[in-house]
Amino acid sequence: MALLQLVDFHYYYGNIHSVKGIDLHVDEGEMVTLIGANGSGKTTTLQTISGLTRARGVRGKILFKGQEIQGKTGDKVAAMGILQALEGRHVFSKLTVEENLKTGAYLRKDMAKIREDIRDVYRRFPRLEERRSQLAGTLSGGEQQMLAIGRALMGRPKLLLLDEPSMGLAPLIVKEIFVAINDINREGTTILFVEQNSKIALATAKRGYVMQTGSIVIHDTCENLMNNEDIKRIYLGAS
Amino acid sequence: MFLRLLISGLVLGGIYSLIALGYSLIYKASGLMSFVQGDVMTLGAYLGLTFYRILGLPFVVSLILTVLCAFAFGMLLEKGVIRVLLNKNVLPIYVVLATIAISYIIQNGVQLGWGSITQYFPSVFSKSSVKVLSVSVQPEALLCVGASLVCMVLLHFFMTRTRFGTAMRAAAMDPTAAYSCGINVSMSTGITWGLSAGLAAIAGMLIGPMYGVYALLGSMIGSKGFSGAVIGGYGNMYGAMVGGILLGLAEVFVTGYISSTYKNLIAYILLITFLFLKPTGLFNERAIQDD
Amino acid sequence: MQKSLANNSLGKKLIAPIAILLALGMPLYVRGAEYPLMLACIIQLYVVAVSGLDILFGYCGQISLGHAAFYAIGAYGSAILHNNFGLPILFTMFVAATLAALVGAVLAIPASKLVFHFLSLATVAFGEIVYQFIVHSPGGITKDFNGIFSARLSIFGFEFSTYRLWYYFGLACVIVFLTAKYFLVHSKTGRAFTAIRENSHAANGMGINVRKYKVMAFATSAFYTAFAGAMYIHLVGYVHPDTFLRKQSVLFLTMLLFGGTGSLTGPILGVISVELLIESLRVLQDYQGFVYGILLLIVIVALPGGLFGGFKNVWNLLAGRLGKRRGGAGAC
Amino acid sequence: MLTTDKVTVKFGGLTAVNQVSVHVEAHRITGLIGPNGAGKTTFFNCISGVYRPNSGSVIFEGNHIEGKKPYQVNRAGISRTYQIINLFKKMNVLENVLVGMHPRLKSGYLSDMFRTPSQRREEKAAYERAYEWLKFVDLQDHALDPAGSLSYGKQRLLEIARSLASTPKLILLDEPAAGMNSKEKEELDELLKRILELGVTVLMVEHDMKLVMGICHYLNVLSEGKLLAKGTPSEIQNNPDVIQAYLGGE
Amino acid sequence: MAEGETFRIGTYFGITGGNSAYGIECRNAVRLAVDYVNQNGGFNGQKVELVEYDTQCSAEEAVKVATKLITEDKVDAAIGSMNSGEVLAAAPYFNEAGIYHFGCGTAASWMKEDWPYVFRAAMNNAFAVPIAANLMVDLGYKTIAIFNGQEEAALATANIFEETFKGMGIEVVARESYDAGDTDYSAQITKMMSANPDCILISVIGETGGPLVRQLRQNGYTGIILNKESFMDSQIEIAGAEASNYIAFANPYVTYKSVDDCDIPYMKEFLQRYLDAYGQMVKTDSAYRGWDTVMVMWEASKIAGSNESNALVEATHKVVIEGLGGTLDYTSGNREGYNTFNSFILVNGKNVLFKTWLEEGGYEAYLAETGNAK
Ligand SMILES: Nc1ncnc2c1ncn2[C@@H]1O[C@H](COP(=O)(O)OP(=O)(O)OP(=O)(O)O)[C@@H](O)[C@H]1O
Ligand SMILES: Nc1ncnc2c1ncn2[C@@H]1O[C@H](COP(=O)(O)OP(=O)(O)OP(=O)(O)O)[C@@H](O)[C@H]1O
Ligand SMILES: [Mg+2]
Ligand SMILES: [Mg+2]
Repeated sequence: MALLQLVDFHYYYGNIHSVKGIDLHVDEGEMVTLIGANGSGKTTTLQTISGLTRARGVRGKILFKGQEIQGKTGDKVAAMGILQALEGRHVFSKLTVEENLKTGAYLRKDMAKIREDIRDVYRRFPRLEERRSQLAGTLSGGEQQMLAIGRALMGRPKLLLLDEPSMGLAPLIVKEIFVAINDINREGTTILFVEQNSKIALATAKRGYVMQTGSIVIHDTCENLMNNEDIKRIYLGAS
Repeated sequence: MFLRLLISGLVLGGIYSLIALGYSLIYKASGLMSFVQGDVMTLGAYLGLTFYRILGLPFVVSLILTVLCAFAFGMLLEKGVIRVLLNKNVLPIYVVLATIAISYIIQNGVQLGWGSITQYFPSVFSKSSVKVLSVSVQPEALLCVGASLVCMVLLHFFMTRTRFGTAMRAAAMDPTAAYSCGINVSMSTGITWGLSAGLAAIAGMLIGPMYGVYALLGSMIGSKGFSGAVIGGYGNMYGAMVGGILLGLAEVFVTGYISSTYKNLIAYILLITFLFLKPTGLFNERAIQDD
Repeated sequence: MQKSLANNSLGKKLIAPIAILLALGMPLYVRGAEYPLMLACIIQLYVVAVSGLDILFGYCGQISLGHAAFYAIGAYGSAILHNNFGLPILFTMFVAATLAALVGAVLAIPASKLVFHFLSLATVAFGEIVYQFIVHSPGGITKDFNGIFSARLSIFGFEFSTYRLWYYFGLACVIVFLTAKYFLVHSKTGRAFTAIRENSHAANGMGINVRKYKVMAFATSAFYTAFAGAMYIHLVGYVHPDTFLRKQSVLFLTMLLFGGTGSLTGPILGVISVELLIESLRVLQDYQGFVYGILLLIVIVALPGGLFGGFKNVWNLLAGRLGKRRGGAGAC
Repeated sequence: MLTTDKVTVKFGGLTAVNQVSVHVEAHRITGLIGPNGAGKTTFFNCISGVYRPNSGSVIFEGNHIEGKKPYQVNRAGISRTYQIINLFKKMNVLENVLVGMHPRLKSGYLSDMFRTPSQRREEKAAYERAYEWLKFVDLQDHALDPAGSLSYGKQRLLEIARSLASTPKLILLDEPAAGMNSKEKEELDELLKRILELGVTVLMVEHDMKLVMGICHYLNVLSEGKLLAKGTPSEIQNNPDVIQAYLGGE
Repeated sequence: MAEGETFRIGTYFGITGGNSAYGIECRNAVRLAVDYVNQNGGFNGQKVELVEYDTQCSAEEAVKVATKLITEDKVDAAIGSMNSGEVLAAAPYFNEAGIYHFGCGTAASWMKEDWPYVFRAAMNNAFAVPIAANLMVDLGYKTIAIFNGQEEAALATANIFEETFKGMGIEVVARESYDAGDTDYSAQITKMMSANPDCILISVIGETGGPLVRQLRQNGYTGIILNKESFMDSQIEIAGAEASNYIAFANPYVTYKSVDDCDIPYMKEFLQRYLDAYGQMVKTDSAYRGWDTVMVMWEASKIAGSNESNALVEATHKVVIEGLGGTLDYTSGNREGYNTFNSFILVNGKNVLFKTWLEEGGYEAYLAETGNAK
């Protein structure tokens, strides 16, 4: 059974029909990517899964481990093990880097393990350790992005949702991030991520969904997608 | 005279502090500004009066009941009004205005409920005054200072050192992100409002015996408490205490050595001076993004 | 196409406000209805005051909970100038309003670095300080807690002795002030105000001297509100300092938010509805304050876009284009 | 055109920009790259007046502009976009551009309030020019939509149009391609060339190497606040320090 | 005005807001009095009908209400607020419209204006001042400190007191004030006490008296307190019986804890009537003012034999009746009813006539009790 399953899922911002009936599933232990042009509804989809959009705009089913989670508030969904690194970073600007990480582990009680995980994040992003007591709001754009991902990891999610993890990161860090994502996935966390850098996304994930103006137009393994002519032209650039 | 003034200033400051703590708490833990604290204090005084004088319950029991009622009231306020507004994504000014409307409701409501005449709140202690350095002070006043000291330390520790406190601050900064970390934002702000209402109620019960209880009891004290909170550093618990005391002393000394005509003026001049010259207050608090 | 963008004609925009005001003037055609006429006059001066606040808050995004201070400066200033120096009334009204504009500008210079919560606190403090100066005035020039009397309006010896006559004066004021407001907000200056409201950092980066424009907005707004204060004293003939407590500032803001911000019509709707509400609650006696508070709360919670926003939504719905609903006055 | 001399910015104990001297040649696209937290945005903020450098000077066309306020820098002829989109969300697209034109309009407070004939003429012309700018970035169809309702990529374009509207001599772009897909990046590439044709000089921070290497005439690399390297794209691409600190080996 | 129509009296009181306790009691008494009048023939056969409005204790509202009463409700007469500021604002409108009007505030100021249609059936503070000030002479006191509120009635009265004391050779050693809404007076009290006066005069209005006296005693002041008016039952409750000891004042009337405490028959009757109607005792003297006001108007209507405003005004100048606080006599032409009053001192919860107290050795007992012998 799929860990996460969307069935005929719609989203409306008032009268704007921004997601138009998509079906999507992520199996346990899998890594899946969702790509698509600007404004095609990727963020909306992720945020709705996490319970962060207005429940009134949602139609259709969202199942997590076969259980309906549609309509649950964000904290409940998080408590079930779905955590998200949000688009646009959303760090807690007046908390320090370390407090941000600790807040990421809000639902956990095991202090010793939490400390260990913080060290882990610092190992992945040494930059953050240098900045551990700086207020997050004063971090550079890229540093904030690292923090946002680190914070999501702190919750030890069953399903990790990442919204444009590479945005604003230097090429070197982008590579590192995706290495990290791979590691995390290998260690047993299921991952669904949205990414503009389609090349690296398709290279990292196993399966991919392509969204266009609110609908899923193609769904295939990444290998096949990379060889798809349309995808090549629009998302991978001519080269 | 100096000693006398000093002690009255400290006592008055203690009362302002207790109110200031509530304002700072709300600001720090929800990023919102409320104008209702002073009137919740009034409500607390009326509730306390009802339990203590009218129903004849022991003081401690009345205090606990009052604080519980106020806590529930604060929660209800958050759930029924503030949360609804926040969910509609309105400008924060609507929240301010809503709290002002609530303060009208309380002011007029208590008049309807308890009559508009000043109510008598019996003394808590059998002794009507104790001597502090040869100055006689009401024991309730000392209790008030003590209570605000204790609350200050507890709240400061709670907000900066505990998981829940940090979570509350996080929720105030970015509710969406807080939700995504598993924080029940609605619950945490609800508790904040409840707590600060509870604080105000304690203040109300303690000053009832000193000043009598009437509908506008809290409105002036409320504004002064607010000023104290800002002067100390809006959102900082130590700041609230120090700001409140500073204000109390300033008022009393201005009255004593200059003229009572400038008593209230000085409070607002201090406030505006701090806002213009040092908006982060004495304790240099930068609680929430506000720029 | 550009042309229609540029001039979404003043005439059209002014139709609604003027129509409303003329409707208010209905009592003019009915004999002997002094009281509604007086209300209409009060509504007119409140429209001027609240429109001023709208320039500051609705367009420039600067909150003020101390506008009663400007109202007071207008009322007391005009009365004192007229009473003590015998200057003609219309002139004293302008002088007092100009004075308030200066005070507003001086206040805005340090206040312009403050944002939302802290700004509103600073304006609260400012309001209280002005109140304190009125009730403890140097030399008792304001008669402190007693309030002062002044003459009813007269211009060039022509006395506006009845509410009916005064109504025409008020109407003229409203038209002049609203037109000026319309011109101002639909211009470079108005765009700068709005840009500051939306994002002051970006506005600064776009070459807008943010402080200068905030000062301008404060001064303009103070002028409007103070002029309304002057209208008030020369309508009623007496003011008491308690008219200028924070309650009054809140009332202005309530009226503005009730009607809807950032429009010509919003303040008018707001003023009328709040005034009528207060009037109609009067019969409740002991309960009126309580009921007023509850109604206020209900409106804030249920209709945070104000009446104008609400009407606009209904209109859009009727016109079948709710889908195109824009940011508009309501939500901001 | 723009020269910085040993610009240094400190935040408490942290030196975010350390003695950086760069030179921006007129009518060129100059790139500024470097790892995250290298100080690029801070450096931009220094030029555009958001921060005042702790030491060093910024000279634009022979005039010192360090320590000037952002609006003064803008008037001097430097305009910018932001890493985190900074539009006037509730104003419509056209109005956003009009705000951009603010420093070039002459009318004042009183002429605005009384709508004098000259003010009227100027406004009319301004609307027409603003519309031209929208055409320039291909947003004319959205002229009356609120800026906040545009998609991310279009918002970036609007930011560019808005900053062009003040007819700057130099424009600073902070990560213009962030959040764009390949196709949109190609369009951006083409837009940058057209901007250059207008006679506007460009200084740009960007992490997308394909775009940077393809279009920039000259590159400066920052790392840890210091200027690590400068040179043409091909020089930079082969600079071992840069590869190690930023690009990463293949 | 045709027979059989009603006689409409408009009222404007502060029913909500700062000093509403007073407005409410006064309105209650007016209602009571009107019922009584109606049962007893009304105004020359016309039933009296009340048109009541709340001013929220605000002068602006008072003006609006006045306009409404005059132009909309077209009342035949009006009774106005307890707050002199409101009367000051509204009375000129009634006067201009030629409407028979009574105010209930106690400040001297609004009766100084030349408003022939404006009367009062309550105490005028200015008249009470010399009587109260004389108590200082009786006690042989030489220095005094004054504490006053800023409202019209409190401030004006304090000013008259200060003048009067100066004329008597009594030195005012400290003068302090507070603003409406203040709750804590300890600094002012400290300052006054450090001037070491023989006596402290308090001139405050509304609900301030109770907490003030409480705080005075709390801060260690044990001397006699001179009050500008009677220290009412509601205030004793707040201050505490012990603290309220030795408060002296000059006033036409005092409040009582229970009907039985009162031994003036007319007053007793009124108290009983009020208690029956509202289920509680009169707590402030404002109820008395309301009752007296209606009674004076009624008497004037009887004398005039007509309910026309000018006739009523004229007739009022001939009214002499017994009010709750003694004789109400308008024949002197000053449009005031009460021109002389008694002095009292509050001892052990009872208002004792000052003269009696002195004669019966009360002062010596006081000195002994408080240890204040000089
Ligand atoms: N708050 C909102 N109100 C109205 N419409 C919105 C809102 N947020 C998003 N939309 C619209 O919903 C659609 C989907 O937006 P979404 O942010 O999910 O896209 P996306 O695929 O994540 O795009 P991007 O790649 O730019 O992040 C867009 O057309 C957008 O304009
Ligand atoms: N206000 C501040 N207080 C303290 N440190 C700051 C402040 N602003 C920036 N910094 C630090 O200065 C360094 C430079 O930041 P800057 O934003 O200039 O980086 P950047 O080169 O733009 O990075 P990115 O590519 O990630 O956007 C960062 O390490 C950041 O944490
Ligand atoms: Mg997105
Ligand atoms: Mg950057």
